[in-house]
Amino acid sequence: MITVKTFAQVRELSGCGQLQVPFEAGLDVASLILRLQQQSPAWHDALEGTVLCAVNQTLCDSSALLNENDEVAFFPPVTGG
Amino acid sequence: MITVKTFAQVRELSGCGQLQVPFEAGLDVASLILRLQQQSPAWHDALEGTVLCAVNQTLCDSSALLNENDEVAFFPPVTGG
Amino acid sequence: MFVQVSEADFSQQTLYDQLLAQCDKPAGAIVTFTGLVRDFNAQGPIDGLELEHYPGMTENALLQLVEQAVSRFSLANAAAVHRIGRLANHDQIVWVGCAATHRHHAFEGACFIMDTLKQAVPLWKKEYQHGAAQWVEPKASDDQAAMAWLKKIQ
Amino acid sequence: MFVQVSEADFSQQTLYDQLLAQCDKPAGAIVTFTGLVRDFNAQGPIDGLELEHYPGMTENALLQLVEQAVSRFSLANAAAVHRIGRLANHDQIVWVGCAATHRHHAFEGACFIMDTLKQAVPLWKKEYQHGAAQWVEPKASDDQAAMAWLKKIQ
Repeated sequence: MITVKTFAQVRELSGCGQLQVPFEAGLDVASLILRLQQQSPAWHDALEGTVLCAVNQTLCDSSALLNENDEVAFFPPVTGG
Repeated sequence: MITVKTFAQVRELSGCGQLQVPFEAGLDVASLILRLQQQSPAWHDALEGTVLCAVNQTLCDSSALLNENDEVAFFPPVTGG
Repeated sequence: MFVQVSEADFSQQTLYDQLLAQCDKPAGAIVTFTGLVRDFNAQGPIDGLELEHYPGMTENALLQLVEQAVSRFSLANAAAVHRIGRLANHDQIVWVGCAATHRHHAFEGACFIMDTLKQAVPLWKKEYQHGAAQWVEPKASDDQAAMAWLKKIQ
Repeated sequence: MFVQVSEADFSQQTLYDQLLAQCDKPAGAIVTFTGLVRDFNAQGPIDGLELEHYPGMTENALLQLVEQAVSRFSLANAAAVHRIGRLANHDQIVWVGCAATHRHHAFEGACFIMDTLKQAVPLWKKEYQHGAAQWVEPKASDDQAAMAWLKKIQ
């Protein structure tokens, strides 16, 4: 399984802070996004526009390949400091 | 009278931290230095090389004209901080 | 090196002392940066903010920046502290400290950590205004400041 | 704005609090610089130092730099503290604090005060080494850092 986490606007728009999705060989970030966006209009909107992605807590781009048990997080550009 | 003050190496070399010299019309920093240097070998050495000058606590160059009751200070480049 | 991510407030003196006590070589120069919650935004006065973060990644990302600063600017030590949760106007929100042999390295280290923190650490601000809360938009000037460090020759 | 020239040690927390309390507009960013007595020079280990100054002019020169920093970088407040007399290795020797709306202004203000202090404030260090004391020579890098601020377009 892949653990998906969301934060800030992405969490609010999707209505879901954390979920599990089944892993399949060859899955990359781009296809995970596509799969989530097909799930509901809420997820579609949540992952539109500028959304950053971290795999196992490291920033990645959408071509990153995933492995079983990975933690994938989606969130907007950060505004700390 | 003009009050002359010295600090750090200039004070040590001249052997004198403060003295009064008579004011005369037209006196500038350069001629004050000359007058002090003629006073003794110690003063000569003290005012050789890179020596900064402040008139009434403001940094000046040697062309600065002096007035009665001015305070003139001679010291080496500063090393605080 | 140390990082803290916590709801609790922090003490200037305690953090300064901790930074200095853990230096791995003699430090002659210490620079600290402290950020406070502003009481206004472009739309007018605000009433504090709420900080969301990504537990675990926030600490790791801060530690990475601190380690990068130490190695890039030959620091004797560096640290970063960030608060999360509900904060009132003027509350302390972030603290960065850098200790070095040379003062310009300490200045550059602290500036580097702050500039890159604003782009690489998963923290999000929501400002309270007129009873509602609104997510803060990233500033283009912050992006540019972070990018500038990438361009500088190391 | 405040300056202090004193033999007494100073407290980070007290100076920070004083800087912040006297801001004339809301400050979101505070940068502090602290200098400590080094325990070595080019000839080897030293045993503390003695600081001579020009009473009156030291305070005036510090205040001028602080005022220049506030006006040049639009600071909410700035302050500078310098110790004089006999200091031991690792003692605190100088503290500069700048508060601003924008963080880069606070960084620049503190860096400006330190760079120019090393050229324009009448303080002289004498280092103790092997039982003897020797006047410290100004560093060319300090001159260049101070000159750089003169060249920058205001």
